[in-house]
Amino acid sequence: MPDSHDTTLSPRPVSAGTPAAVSGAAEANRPAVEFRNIDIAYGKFVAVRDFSLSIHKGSFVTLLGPSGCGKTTILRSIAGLVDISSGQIMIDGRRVDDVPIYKRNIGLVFQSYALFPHKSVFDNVAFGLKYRNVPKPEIARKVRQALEMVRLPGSEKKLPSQLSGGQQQRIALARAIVFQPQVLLLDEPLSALDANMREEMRVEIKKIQKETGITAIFVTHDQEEALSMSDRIVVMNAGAVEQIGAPEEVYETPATAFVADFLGKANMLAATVSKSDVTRSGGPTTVALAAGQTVDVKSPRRLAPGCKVTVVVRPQKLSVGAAAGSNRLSGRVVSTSYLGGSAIYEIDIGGKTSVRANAPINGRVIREGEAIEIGFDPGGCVLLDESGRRIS
Amino acid sequence: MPDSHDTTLSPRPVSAGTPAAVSGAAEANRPAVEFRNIDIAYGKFVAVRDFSLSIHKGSFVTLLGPSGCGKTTILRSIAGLVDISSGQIMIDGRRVDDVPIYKRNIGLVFQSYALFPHKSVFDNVAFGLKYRNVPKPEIARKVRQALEMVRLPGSEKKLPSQLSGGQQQRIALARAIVFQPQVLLLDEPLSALDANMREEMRVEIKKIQKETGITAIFVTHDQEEALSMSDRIVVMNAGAVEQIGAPEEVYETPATAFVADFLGKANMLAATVSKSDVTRSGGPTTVALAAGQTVDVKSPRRLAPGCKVTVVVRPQKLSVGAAAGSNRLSGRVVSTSYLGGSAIYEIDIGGKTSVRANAPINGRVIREGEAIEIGFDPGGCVLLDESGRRIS
Amino acid sequence: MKPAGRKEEGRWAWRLTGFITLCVYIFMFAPILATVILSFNASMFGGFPMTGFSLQWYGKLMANEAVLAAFRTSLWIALVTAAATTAIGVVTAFALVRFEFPGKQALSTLVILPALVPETILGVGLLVLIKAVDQPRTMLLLVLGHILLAVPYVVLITQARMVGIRRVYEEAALSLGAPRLSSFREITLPLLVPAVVAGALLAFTISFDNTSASLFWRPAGVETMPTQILSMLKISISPEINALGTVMIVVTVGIPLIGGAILQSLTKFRRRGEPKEEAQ
Amino acid sequence: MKPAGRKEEGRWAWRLTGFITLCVYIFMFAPILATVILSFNASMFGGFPMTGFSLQWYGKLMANEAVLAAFRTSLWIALVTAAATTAIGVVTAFALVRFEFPGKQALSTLVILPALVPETILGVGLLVLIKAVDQPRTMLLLVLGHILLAVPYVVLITQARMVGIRRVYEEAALSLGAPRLSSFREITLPLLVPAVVAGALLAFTISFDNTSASLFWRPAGVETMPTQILSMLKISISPEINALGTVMIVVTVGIPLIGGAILQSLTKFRRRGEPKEEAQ
Repeated sequence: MPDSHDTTLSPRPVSAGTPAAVSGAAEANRPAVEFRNIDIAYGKFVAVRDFSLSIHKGSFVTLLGPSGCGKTTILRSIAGLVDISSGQIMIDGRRVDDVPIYKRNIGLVFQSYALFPHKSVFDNVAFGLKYRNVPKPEIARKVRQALEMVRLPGSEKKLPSQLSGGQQQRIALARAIVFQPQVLLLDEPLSALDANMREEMRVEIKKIQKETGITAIFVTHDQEEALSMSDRIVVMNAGAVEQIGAPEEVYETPATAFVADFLGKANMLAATVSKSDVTRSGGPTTVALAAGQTVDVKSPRRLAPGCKVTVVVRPQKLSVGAAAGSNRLSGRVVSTSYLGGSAIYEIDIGGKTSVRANAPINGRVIREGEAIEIGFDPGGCVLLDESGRRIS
Repeated sequence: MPDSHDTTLSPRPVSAGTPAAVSGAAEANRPAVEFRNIDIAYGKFVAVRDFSLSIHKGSFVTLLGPSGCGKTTILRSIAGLVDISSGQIMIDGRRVDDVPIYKRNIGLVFQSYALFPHKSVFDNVAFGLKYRNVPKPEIARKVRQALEMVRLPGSEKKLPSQLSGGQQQRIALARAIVFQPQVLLLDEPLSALDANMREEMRVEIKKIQKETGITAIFVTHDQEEALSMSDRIVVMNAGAVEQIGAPEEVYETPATAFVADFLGKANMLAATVSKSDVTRSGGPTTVALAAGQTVDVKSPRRLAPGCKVTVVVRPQKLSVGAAAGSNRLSGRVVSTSYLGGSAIYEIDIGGKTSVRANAPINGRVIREGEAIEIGFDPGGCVLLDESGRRIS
Repeated sequence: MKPAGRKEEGRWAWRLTGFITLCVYIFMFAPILATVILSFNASMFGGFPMTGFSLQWYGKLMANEAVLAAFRTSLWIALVTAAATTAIGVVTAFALVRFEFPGKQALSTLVILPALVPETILGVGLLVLIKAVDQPRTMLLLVLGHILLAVPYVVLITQARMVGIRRVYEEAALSLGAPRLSSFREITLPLLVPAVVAGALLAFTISFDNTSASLFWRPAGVETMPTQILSMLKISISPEINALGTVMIVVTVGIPLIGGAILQSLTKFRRRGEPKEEAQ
Repeated sequence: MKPAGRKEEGRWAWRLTGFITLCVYIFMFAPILATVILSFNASMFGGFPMTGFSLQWYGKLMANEAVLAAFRTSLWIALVTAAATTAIGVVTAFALVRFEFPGKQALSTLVILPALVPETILGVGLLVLIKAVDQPRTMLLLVLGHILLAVPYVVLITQARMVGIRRVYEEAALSLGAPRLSSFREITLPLLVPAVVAGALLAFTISFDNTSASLFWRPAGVETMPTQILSMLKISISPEINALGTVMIVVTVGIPLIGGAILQSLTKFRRRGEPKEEAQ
């Protein structure tokens, strides 16, 4: 199915043929979207503070954060649905602060689909083309291609209400990309779908974005969506950026305590450096946990003994039982959640501290009340300093 | 906190002190709730067909299934909110078909909390006690204990609207257990909560159920909730039972194709038995997949060569890359979803068949388009016959 | 889902309700039925039993110039009122729901107020005012008065529907390249149609049926249908009144019912195939 | 969220709206203001400029036995109507929303119909009917008529609120051991209070202000406030009318406004501390 469309829907570079396209030598390395020191305030409430970001052409960037962190506000500011208080937004090198939304040439996909309920699928998808004065036969061809791309060919005459949630969101996607916008904005497009459909659409959206080479900005509060779909993730909290990086980078080396907690609920263990190898910067460091036990960690730089740190270990990095390596903690299982392929253990390691381990089930599920050994690789953790920032 | 309440909230056995309690020698091994050949029909639509189940005192039983499978209808029939068309429902050995809901002595927790919005937390929790003519000082004491149990002590004077969703659901739980009902019915109590709160409440509900020793019936469409909380799971589809068993049993040895797919989206590979060890019943059997490759599986009984089977392998049971053992399939990665601790690979193994593997990340994430080896233990799969039932 | 109170318990409640409702509706519909039936009575003297079927009273009506003039006047006023209030209602509701401006809250409250201000007061007030500024009563004043009476209801209906039309539809249209006016015309207005039709029908009925305000405001010598009926009643309750009442019923009940039916079938057509809600 | 049309584009729309709305409301409130202001005019002849402040017209009203009798009649009818319609409304709405029974759909439609049937028709019909069965017009008939007119609105208000009270509240109460009647009294009824109060106030206003139906149905010699005003207007537009109009305004607008304010403050008190919706 994806092979049946021709190249008109695969504009690499994105700007080819679009009305607002600017051609020139500098085009290739100009960012598709650029924010320069954006502030957005509603009255006295500052929703976004000093936000800067540059997005490469054809990349998939996700704004990830809890509700109220300003991620949707930023998305809406690109569309022109929200005014910025200061700073500049550039789309393809053109400043758009004063360009009204209907002249910005962006594709917008909403959480609630927002398909026009009184128009057929065809009229919905053709809407953007009609206002770009595309000739009628051309419209019919492009709509057909777009529907094939979202795997709903032949649905032209249906009304949105005759489609399932997942199908509606596909049509909304087709509507947003059919006129080859410079940027595709996706505002939590999966959160109204049920779990199975969500996973399917995740793969689908990513595939279409790759095929068309469109620049996509995706907003979500779901870490799985962000990790699995993005080229880059912008983790936001309370209107400000916490970390920007590739999914692996953000997950493996969280820059702040917030990022570590928000992506994957890491264990955060307060500790004091008790011994560190003075000769090597990346050498083993021994820390005494506030919970009472002692473990080895790997620090990117030498830490003075007595220095307070937080050891961040993801539940998946903790081995349990026989699989636990040399760097061990002993504890007692407080609760076990069987998840089929793996189990989550909540383990009391003393000192009113409990850690969570998510381990594949090898043999027997360990039950509540049993003693347990857990271990992790010294390199499998991240250290945060007293202000909650990663030690690097 | 859980230690601060006295034994009045921990009635083992459940019937102690409750008005409807029947004492006798047979009490100990009488099921808390028993369904005998229940049918429930609305007009011509049969919601539940010939449903029988016996629930032990103090156990946690989950009705799991997709929406519309009849699980909520069964729950409501225990409460007396839905009439059964035929069959019998017994609570603690007493037939309740004609007992009105307000005399059944059951605790009910709703998806939408259903706290009385115009009554304080105290009045909400005290409601059930008031109608049981409990003296006032006793009510105050029991309410305080119940609030301590759900870890919201001191919230007596608040109104439900002043509480978060998770807090409201805790109060709803307190309200349902404070009068020591014979059964606690939970109707998707977690689905209105956000993901983080849901996991926390999962542990909490399970803990309180254990401490009080109450018989709980839980309805959900979420396999994770079912697997992690239940003593027994009843998997339902289209008004009928597909399988009843412990979480490990249901997950590891699904009785039908529906169960295999609904719990954990297993890979289902059509295959034909090509060679089987005639001497031993549990011996290795070699099957040729419809996709073209050949693998060894372990069958509980001897299968004749040429016999059509479906090989069910969970994504978690598939090892990828270097970790793949001797029982291998080769393929090409179609899509990769990075999830942090692990990744989901969609792998084309030829013959228009793709399988999903969920593997922990050891080193590098394998990208789209790369060739990949996957393997699984011959004992790590289940075989279904042509009618979709497990071969045993 | 079956009712919660299937057993004996719930029955008393709805038996009582049924009885009360029955009484109310007999009290309401018996007079209407009586009017319609007696309008076909052959006898000169109203009352049962009927002496035969006849259309003579309708014939008499058609020959009555005063009645015909009153009917034309009422129809004309009602049509103008419906058109004007609908236009005002759409613009006002759109502005109230979609834009933020200083005084919006105050304006919203003002919209509800006039529906609470009784006609008697508006009637007296307007009279007092035009007498105070020494103006005569004119047809324009009467029409403006009717518009005034109907506007709040039409605004309320349109506003309620407007609130239900989520802003994302317009945002989607804008993002697809449609300027504001086009977005309104192509997306918002079609979705508003049910409210527009309902508002227009309501305004028509309010105007056509209005008695008290018309009594206060009509210029000398002008009669509307209701005032004509009132003045005829002062003479006697003749069977001609029954015929006139039946005409009123047809116009003020029939038109909205037909309009509502058309509207509903339109909506049904649109919703056809909408996925059904879950059975349990 | 700021308005979508912040720039120049949206302005014309709400400027136009503002202008139209302003006109409508000037047209609506100017008469009322004029009535209230002129009621304190010292001059015998209505009209501006005022010659001085005086309460003499209110004094005259207090001495006018006919006016006082009409006021007492109207107040009494309005109170009975409010009480009766509220009781009927609560029971009917509960039955319509919570129970399934044969003919429920038909009954639901019937509830809406009478709000559409114009007063003129009901008025004429009732007259025709009682003449046909040869009965005199009595006070009971008048009160029943007012109840008839107000019931549909009260049922609609209560029904709308009832639909909003989710059934799970009652199910929760039942599951906790409260029998049906207790569940209704402890859970449903308190949640229904806003609708009950609003319905009672509306019924009161509808009855107190009713002109046309009262004109048709009142027994010989009985005047209500509106009919009294009408008959006084036939003589002349005296400043006494202004004072009477002002009294009407106070009763029919003031009472609902005060009621609404009390209701809102009650609701606010309950909602205090409710978690705010998300900022973005």
